[in-house]
This record gives sequence, structure tokens and C-alpha cells, in this order.
Amino acid sequence: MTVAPRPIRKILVANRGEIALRVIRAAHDMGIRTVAVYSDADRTALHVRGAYEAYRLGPPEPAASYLSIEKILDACKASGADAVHPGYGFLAENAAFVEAVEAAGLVFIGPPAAAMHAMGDKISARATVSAGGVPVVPGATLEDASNPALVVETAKGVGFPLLVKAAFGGGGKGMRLVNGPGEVVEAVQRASSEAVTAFGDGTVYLERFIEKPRHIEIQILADEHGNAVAVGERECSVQRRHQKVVEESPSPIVDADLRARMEEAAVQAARACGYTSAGTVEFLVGADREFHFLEMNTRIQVEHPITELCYGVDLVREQIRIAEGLPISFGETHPPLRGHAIEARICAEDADRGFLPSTGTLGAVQLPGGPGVRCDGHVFAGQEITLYYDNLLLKVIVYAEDRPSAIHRLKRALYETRLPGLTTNIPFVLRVLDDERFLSGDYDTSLAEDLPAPPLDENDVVPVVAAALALHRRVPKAVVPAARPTVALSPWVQADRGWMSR
Amino acid sequence: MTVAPRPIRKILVANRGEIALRVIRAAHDMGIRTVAVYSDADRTALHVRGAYEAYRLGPPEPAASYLSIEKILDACKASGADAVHPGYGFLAENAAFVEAVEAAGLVFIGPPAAAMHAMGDKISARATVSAGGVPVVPGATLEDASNPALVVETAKGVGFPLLVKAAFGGGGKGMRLVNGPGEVVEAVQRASSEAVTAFGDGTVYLERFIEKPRHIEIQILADEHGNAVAVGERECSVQRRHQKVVEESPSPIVDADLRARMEEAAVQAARACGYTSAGTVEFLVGADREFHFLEMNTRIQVEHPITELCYGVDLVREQIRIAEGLPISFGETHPPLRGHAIEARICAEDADRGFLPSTGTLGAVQLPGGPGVRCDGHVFAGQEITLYYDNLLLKVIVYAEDRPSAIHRLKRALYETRLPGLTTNIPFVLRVLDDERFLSGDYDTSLAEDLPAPPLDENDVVPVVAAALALHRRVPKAVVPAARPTVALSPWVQADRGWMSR
Amino acid sequence: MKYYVEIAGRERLVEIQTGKEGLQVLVDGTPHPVDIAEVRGAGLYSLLVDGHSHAYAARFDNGDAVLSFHDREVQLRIEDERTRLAHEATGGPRGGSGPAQVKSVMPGVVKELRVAEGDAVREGQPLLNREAMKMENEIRATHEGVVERIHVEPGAAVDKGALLVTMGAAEAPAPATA
Amino acid sequence: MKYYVEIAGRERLVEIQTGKEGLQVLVDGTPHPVDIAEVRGAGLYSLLVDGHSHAYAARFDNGDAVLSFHDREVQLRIEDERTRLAHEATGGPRGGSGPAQVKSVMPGVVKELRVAEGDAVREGQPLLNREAMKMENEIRATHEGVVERIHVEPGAAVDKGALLVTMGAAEAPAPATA
Repeated sequence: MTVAPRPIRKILVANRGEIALRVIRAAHDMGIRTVAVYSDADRTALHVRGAYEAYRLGPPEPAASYLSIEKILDACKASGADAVHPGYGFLAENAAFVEAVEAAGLVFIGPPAAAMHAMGDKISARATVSAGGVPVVPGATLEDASNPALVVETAKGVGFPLLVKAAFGGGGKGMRLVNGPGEVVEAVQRASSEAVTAFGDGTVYLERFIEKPRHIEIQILADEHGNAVAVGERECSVQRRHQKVVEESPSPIVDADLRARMEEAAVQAARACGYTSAGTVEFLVGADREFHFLEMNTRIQVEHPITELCYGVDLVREQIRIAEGLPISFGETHPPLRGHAIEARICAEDADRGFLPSTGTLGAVQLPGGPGVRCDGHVFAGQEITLYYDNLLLKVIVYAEDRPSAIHRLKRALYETRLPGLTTNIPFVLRVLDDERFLSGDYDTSLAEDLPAPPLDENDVVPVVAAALALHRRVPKAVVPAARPTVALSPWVQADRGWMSR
Repeated sequence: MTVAPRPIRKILVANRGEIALRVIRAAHDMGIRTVAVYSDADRTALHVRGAYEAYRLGPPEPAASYLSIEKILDACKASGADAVHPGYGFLAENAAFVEAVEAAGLVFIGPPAAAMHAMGDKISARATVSAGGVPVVPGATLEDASNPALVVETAKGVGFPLLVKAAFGGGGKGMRLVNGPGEVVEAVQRASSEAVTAFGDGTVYLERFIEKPRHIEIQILADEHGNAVAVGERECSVQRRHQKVVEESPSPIVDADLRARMEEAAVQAARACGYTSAGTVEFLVGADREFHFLEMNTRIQVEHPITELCYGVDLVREQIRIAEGLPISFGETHPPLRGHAIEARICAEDADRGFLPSTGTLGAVQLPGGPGVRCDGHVFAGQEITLYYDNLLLKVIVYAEDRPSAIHRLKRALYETRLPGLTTNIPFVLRVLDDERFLSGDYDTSLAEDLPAPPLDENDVVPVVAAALALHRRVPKAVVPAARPTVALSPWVQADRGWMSR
Repeated sequence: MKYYVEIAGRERLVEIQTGKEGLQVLVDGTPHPVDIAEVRGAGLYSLLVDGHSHAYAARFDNGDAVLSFHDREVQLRIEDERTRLAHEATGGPRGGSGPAQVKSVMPGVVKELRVAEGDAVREGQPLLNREAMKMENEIRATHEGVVERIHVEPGAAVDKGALLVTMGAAEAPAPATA
Repeated sequence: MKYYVEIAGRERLVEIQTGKEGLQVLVDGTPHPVDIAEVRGAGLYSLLVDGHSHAYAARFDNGDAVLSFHDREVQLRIEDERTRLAHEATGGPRGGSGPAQVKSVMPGVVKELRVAEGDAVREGQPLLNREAMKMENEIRATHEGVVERIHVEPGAAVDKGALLVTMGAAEAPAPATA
């Protein structure tokens, strides 16, 4: 296939947080210039300080900043960027954004809008990959949700228990578990009306409920030269409330044969929708080790680094190369799987209070280092962690020669990590890593549901009391920490205030 | 060979700084407990906070703390440690320390005292390895330094130019360059009297001076089971004043054939002195690509991580395994060389003022991260950098698929690194990385001798002026930063002062 | 000065002594030599107890000490002798079971009320659902009681610290007038 | 307020203006829109000039601003109008060529004197050798002149800021008395 090369010289990263930094790093590693965009809450963020150029989008609210296609295109124009990388989240899977970027004459670093369309609607995605021969979770589209008899009949065809899902939904919203024919009509009604409110479209479908499944996904890469290749799997079954917490590669239950079959299905799914760039095909694997297509994520994933470490590839670099019209750097034969990698998502949240997001100002951040440790984060001392954005602070990713060594190393790396000023889920992640089920490799999505903090041991009393007393005596009771302004003042403003108060 | 296993459960690390942390990390990665020791200057150091236990040695002066064999053995006793790792520097190459540790019934994680003895004295080292068939730099021992005729005759035998070196010296001390027979007698006299003052022994020897050589060293590992293996080379020719600054592996001038010959010589050198543990054999390589034994370092080296990244091994873990009486984990066949690694030593010093060490208190440290970056450092926000110890702050180590990508990545990583409050050599390292000679790979030890800062460009005037003005207006001129106490006050003391002043 | 702290299920009496051997923390009378150093300006501390090294971050949250050790976070309140005496005199926080105020620990939007004024509720029963970020959470009763007053309506945006519900004491004999 | 700063070989006149478009720095009369934000309590700053992002650390060292950009460190001194006028009136720092004091920028030990009192020295000539850490360094004359007084002896331990040598003006016509 002949593809006209489109050399990229300056990439605008239409995102924030750790993924914006990840893209900036890939670009700088390739000698490509970068442009950051920011909301007022991110004026001093690392992606702003780390890029060669930076342009303001607007106030902190995503709709007025990171979700504003218009403002992002303005920044492209002002900076003269020739390509846009969307990261994940925000506009990453918005086909209209892809079209707007391309209409402005710029390269979108991601899949074609058509592939995004095909995979964005879950009903259409199921149909597309089924046609390509990929096994999907048994299920059915509801032709007429308002016809009770038809609903019950369709549900019986799918089998119970089943899930009612919104076609355009995500994150568990508008989802309902149905145990028998008696519940299905009301469940469909409620799910549909919730979906109208949440996603503007009430279309729902039915899907067999696979109990205690494993979430295993396959990384794929496809280019415009006809290469499509799968780069192993990621085991993502450690989830709390449908959010992944710990991911590992390879999966403890995937052997070479299962891997080959899943990789083949993933490549078929990618080919079925005319995919290019990096993408992920998610599967549910039941206790019978049968796998079923769940959905395709048409973007780089949060957990992509574990694949990079196990296979010695750079997925963001491959995205950029593919967008330039170049072939995948290793064609259809990736370097062999070597060793084991685990990622822990460190979030600002309180696992012991229902994973409530926590907010505050970070003190002196201490990141882990040394052999086999990779840190992809966006935290810095003095950073205000607010509720405007996702509460992911830091990904601690480790690599070692085998799974037990990788688990030891991750525990060591978390032992080194300090994020003073905030409550984080590090203690929770350590409980996962110490859990018998996790250690044996025999776990499913129920693992993280019930991991309470162990009670304080009598041996811990002296250090805890001493620490509390030191804090108590240092800060007189009357001194309540002053409320701080949300946005750091410019030194100019501070200086000018100084003049005035004289 | 039958070796009784000696399982290690608790390691005392008789060192500080980044190497103490490196050893602690290796131990924790293996599930082994750790004990730190510290001087008063290091009470809040990361190795103290990172270990499971910590014991005070004494005041900041090395002789009263990290060099005190007695105090270190006291800490071993108090903690119940069963092994000691010496790191590098301090007592790492002190055979008397090895003997004292073993006499106390503890395992020394390093070579046997006899091998250390044999390699500690440079004359004896030359003799030992020569006997093993390893090429040494042409040279001769001076039988009678006070006999001028004999000195001149011996010097003629070696050939000019030559170096007069102290047998027990190091770091360029007591070394003299001699261009012809007329200068040699006085040079020997002066070098010998300097050596008496500095090292307590006036023995000197003559060595052919190799002009503009490359410093290339071979990593070896040897165990008690008869395995001895070389793990590739490290190119260490970027030096300023005999101190390495940037190291890379593989060397741009070493091909498979030269590597095989150097590795064989290094293994012979190790076998010749009955070596076990990790060690390094240093060679000088002339313009003719002939290599000559220079010395053997009987310890882990500062630059060991580049070997770890290129060969997928963990050298400190191997040291611990060997000390436990186990064989090298990969026997005599190491994983194949893959990719390219570079290390930059980030030091507190002012390259533009003769590499003067700089001191101060660190602000919010920002370490680099992301793909292919490893950070081995000991810096933290609030840390006081003093003149008591070595000025190495941080090693930024990168790994990539080839040399040009690794250079790009190291520049990117240094771009991310921030060590506010101190002057560091980062700008100097970036000048090395941009130098034509370095980029071509065709460089020698003269590279870093003359790399002045480029003059400020007219384009830089606005940002520099704006930055200076912001600082100027923020801090009123009258406010001189207050001198801070060298040791942080305990919160107790602060609280008690508070009571008193009421 | 004596301090009181409830930890691991029991209340402890804590004292501090500074001698020539250094600092000692007495817990229920038993002395423990401790050495605490603060990392300058970082919110981080190093604590050595009997050679064991504990590195932790510490901060205050509404008067509670929040201590983040590497594998657990402990939140507790210390009361000194003076405060204890003052509370005992006024029937303050300790031992009292007067009206409790349920506040929002973070900004968000009230999604659904789960109880009505006058309802008797048991400990842990959901009072209302509040959404913050993309997550909905249940606000639960911290102890048995009666819903005295609900201060918010569904759809209301609430700030951190906003009063949501006032709880009264559980059905009980009328308090004796002093 | 006007400021003066010597940079890239020339002295610049600098002014600041705050308008509704934001902040402008005028260098020799040419306005440049700038946006500076400080990272709270970190010694780090983010500066945007015409979209270009400059991240740097800034500190004072003996009255000089030390600005650490990612690839270079710049040390310079800013003089405001008032100070400039004061100096011009008193014949202070600027333009004066009176006695210069050579001080030790760090603690160390004097190893060797390389000049004697009364010696005429040229710019850059070594005055003495000082050892700090494991390194020996030459202290050099910053300009032409005559060694007026040597304040230390070989072997002397010197603190940071210790006076080492006082330099007089170079052989020149005797200064006119005012």
C-alpha cells in the first residue's frame, strides 16, 4: 500500500494530567516539539511546564476547557501545531472532534472517525465484530423496548441472569442486573429512561451476565500499510466499582494457546472496523476460560505501560509513527514477551470511606525509583488536588523477571511513595497485593469488593501515639490551617499587594 | 563445589546516599529486611526513612560515623543484622573491615578480603593479572626510587611520555606526567613524598602514558560455585578532572570481537585473584583499539545500572545471592545485550566555576519519569546539601532501543529534572550530550575538559529579565534569606520553645 | 501535661518526658524512647522507636490528627488534660449524646433523600445520596437516633462542611433537667 | 519603577506595566506580554512569553538573582532606579574601581599562596589554592590590580565568605582628590 508520509513536527496535546505528560515525553523522545493546553486550575501543572508551548483554554470546568473543540482548535492555530493527540478521556473517543481536527488540516493521532463511530455505539460494535467472527457475550438488541411480551421473549432467548445496558452508556450507568423473566420489563423501562437522561439516547440491549468474570484486554496496533498486530494481554480484574485499580501483564490464567486465540480475535475486531493506531479490545473471560468480546476502546489506555515493559515497545511512539503514515516499527512481529509487569493506580481517595475522592494541597511528593520502577504521574509539591478532574495522581508501574518478584517490587515501590497532604488508596492497593487470591493469581472482579482495613495492632500503638502527639504539640490547637486560594497568585500580584498594604 | 547456604534475613547497609537506597531497594525486592546507619547530618535522609531499622553512628564527619568500623559493628549487634553491604566508597574496599565483619560472625556482601588485598595495591594488582595473562599498561615498578641512574634506566625501558603513580593512590593524587628522561628523577621524588603525605606509603611506579585514551570497564560476577562471567562493558570516557560524568553501554567503539576479548581478560583477572561477588575491571583503550588493564574495583560501581538495563540483570541482587552461597542466577550465560543505556551523574557543583561543589537547601525536587527512565538518587525537598560528603545527588539513567534514541531520552529526562535551591551540573551534562564528538561516538577523556557555557542569546533576554524581575519584586531587597540551622529541630524542641516564649 | 487518646479500641493516657537519654513517650505509664525528626517544610516525619524506622506524613483535618504511614492511615483526636476537664465540666463532646450534625465532607449535589424528618434510624442507615465527581455516595447515620431536621433538598448543590441533617437522640427517657 | 540589568553583554532598561491585557515587561521600551505563576512553596516558576513555556527555579545568592532554566543557570543583579541614583550620588558599586575583596565562596583549607603582597597581577591570575571536599581549586584575580593584603596563611581553615585577599587598583595615576 502506498501512503504519503506526513511528518509531524509539533504536537498539541489536548489533555491534562499524567497522560498529557506521557504524550509530551514520547514526542520529546522523538525530537518532536509539543504544545500544552490548560484550564485555570492547571496553570502551573507539569504538562504546562513540561511542554515547549502552552495555551490557556478557559476556566476549570471541563466543558469550558478540555472539552471545548473550538478553543482547542484556536490553540492549534495560535501555536502552528500540525497534529493533535487526544490522550484518553475528554475528547479522545469523540468522532466529531476527529472530524474537526482533520477539517482544520491537522493530523489526528488516533483511529479514523469511522472506526470510532463503529465502536462507540455498543450495539453496532457487537454487530461489527460478530460479523468478523469474534465471539461476543450472548445478548440481543431490543427492537421495541415498549413491547413487554417482546422484551420477555428476547430476554428468555439471551438467558438469565442478564444485564440491561445502555447502548451509548459507560461506567456502569444505566446498567441493571435481572435474575428472571419477572423483573425484566421494569428493568428495561428504568434503564432506558436513565439512559435518556444520562446519554441523550434511551436505546438499551440485553447481555448475558457472566458471574465473577475476569476482565482481560488485548492491545492492538494497526497501520495504513495493512499491518495489524496484537501485543499480548492485560489482566484488569482488580476493580473497585467498575474502576480498574491494579493491572498486570501477562495474565496469570492466560497460557500461550489462549493468548494466541484472543490475539487473533482482537486483530479480527480491529480489521472489522478498519482500525488504525493503538486500540484495546476488552474481553470477559468466565470460569470456563471462554472469552467474549465486551467492547473496543479506540484510544490509548491508562494501563498501556505494562504492555510496553513486557514487550519492549513504546505504544505512544507507535501511535505517532502510524499517524505520520509510517508502518508499525516492528511490522507484525513484536519482540517476545519477557518478564512480568504490574501497574497500581494511585488515586486521591479514601478506600475506607467508600472510595470518596479526597482533596487538598500536596506537600513534598516522594516518588519511588530504582531498578524496575516506572512512574507515570503528574503530581508535584504545592499542587492543589480539586474535584474538577479525575482523581488519578500517579501510576506506579513495576517490571521484574517473574510475577512474585514483580509483586515484591511493587510493594517496595509503594513503601517509598509519599503524597503528604492527601488521603490516597496506597494502603488499599497494598491490601490487594497481600490478598491470598491475588497472590495465587486465582482472582476475579469480586476481589477488591471487600478488603477492609485490618484493625490496629497493639504494636502500632506507640508509633501512632508518638506521631499524633508530635503533631499535636507542634501545631497549637487554636491555629486552624488557613484556607488557601484555589489558584496560586502570580508573584506580580503578591508584590503589588505588598505595595498597597504599606 | 559444595557450598553451605547462608540465608540472609537482615542486611545492614554501611553507607549513605543513593547507593544505600539502591541496596535497600534490592533487599526489599527480595523480601529481606534492612538496617540503615546514619550520621547526625543524615537523620532525615531517605535511607534512614526507607529502611526498616536505623541506628545513629555519630557526628557528620565520616571518620566519626561512616568510616567507624567499631560503631558499625555496634549497630549490627543492636539490630541483629546477619549481613553487611558496604556500598561503594567509605569502607567498601577496606580489607580490615571485611575481616572485622566476618570475625563478628556476619556475612560480608562483597569479595573476600584476600582478593581485595591483592587488587588494592596497584603494583600487586598489575603483577596478579599479568600472571593471569591479562595485558597491562606497559610499566615498571621502581626497585630503588633513590637511585637516579636506575630510575632513568627503568623509565627508558617503559618509554615516554609516562606517568609516575603512587602504588596506594587514587583520584589522580600523587600522579605526575613525564615527557622525557630529564624530568623523571625529580618527578619520582616529588610523587613519592606526596604519596607519603597522602597515603602513608611512598611507593611509586612508572606507567606508559596513553594519550587521549578511552576508559572502558568490564562488569564481572563470580560465585563460590566456580562461575565467573563478564556482563559487557561500560564506556566511561566522559570525565571532568578524573571524575566520571556520563557513562554508556555498550561503548560506541566496542564491537562483538573486542567485547569478547575484553570480557575474557576481565574474567581472567577475576580468577587470578580468587574473586567472588560483583567487580569491575577497568581498561584503557588507545587510538589503536588495544586495551590495557588499569585497575580492578572490588565493589559495586556508581555506574552499574546501565549494565542492568542493557542485560536485564540485577547486580546488587546477584551480590546478595552470591554472599548467601548461591550460584549466579543465570550461571555463566547472561541474557543477551539489548538496546542502549546512558547514565548522567547529577552533582551539586558549578561547572562554570571550576566544578566547585555547591551547597544549600533543596526546594521541591522534581524527578524525571515515564518510559525508559530510571532514577537512582537520594534527594528530597528540605534536604540540606553539605560539604561533608560526595556531591552526587542523583543518577538519571535512560534506556532505549538504540544510542540516538537513548541520547534524546536522556535530554528529555534532564529537561524534566528540577533541583531548586542548588547549582547543579545539568546544564554541563546537556552540553556534553549536544557535543558533536559525543554524538558521533568518537570521543575520549578530553571531551569534557573544555565545554564552556554558550553566551546568552538575544532571544533569551526577555524570559531571563522577566524571571529576574519577578524574583526581585517578590522578595523585598531588605529581606536576606535567614541562615538555617544545619540539623532540623525536632518538633518536640520547637514545641517546647513555643511554651517558653509565652 | 497528660493527654488522652483513643486507639485500637481503648483509651490511653499518654505523657511525655525529656531526660538526658532523650525523649520518652509514656503510654499508660510504660515509657518508650522515641526520636522524631521533621523533614523541613515537607509534611513528612521520621520516627525511630527502639531502632524501628517509621516514615510518615502528618496533617490536621478538622482537629483530628491524620497520620499516613506507608501501609495505613490513622485518624485520631488527642485531648489534653485541660480540655478534658473543661469538657467534663460542660458535658461537652465526650459522653454527651445530644443532637448531632451531619455535614458534607466534600462539595457535591444532593441526589436523593432516603429518610424523612421524624424517622427513627439505626446506625449506618443511609440518610441521603450525594453525588461528587462522577460518583454517587450514601451519607449514613453515624449512630442510632431520630432525624430532627433535613436541611437540603434533592438537586441542591452543597459546599464542603454544609449542614445536611440534624439528628436527635434515640427514643429515650426525657433528660432530667439539671 | 524603572530597573536596570546587565545581560548578554549590554545594560537594559526594564519596566513593568499591568493592563487589562495582562502583564507586560518592557525591555528598552519594547513591550512583551508575560504570564508568571509560582508553584506554591516550591521555589519553582512557570513563565509564558508569547506562548513559549519556560519552567525555572529562582533564588537569591548574596543579592544576585540565580535563575535555573532547564539548560542554563543565569546569575544577575537588578538595580532599581532609586538604588541606581543612590549609587551614582555616592560613587558606589557601579563605575568604582576601589579596593576589591576576594572572599572564599565556600569553606575549605588554604593550600598554597601563589602571590605575595605588593605583586601586580593580571586578570585571571591565580592568587592562591584552596582545597574544599577532595578538590583543590585556584582562586583567581577577577581583574588587573595590585595585591594589597593577604589575610590567610597556608594551612588555614576558612569559612564561607572569609576574606582571603584585598586587591588595590592597578598601577595608575594617583586618584585626584575630590
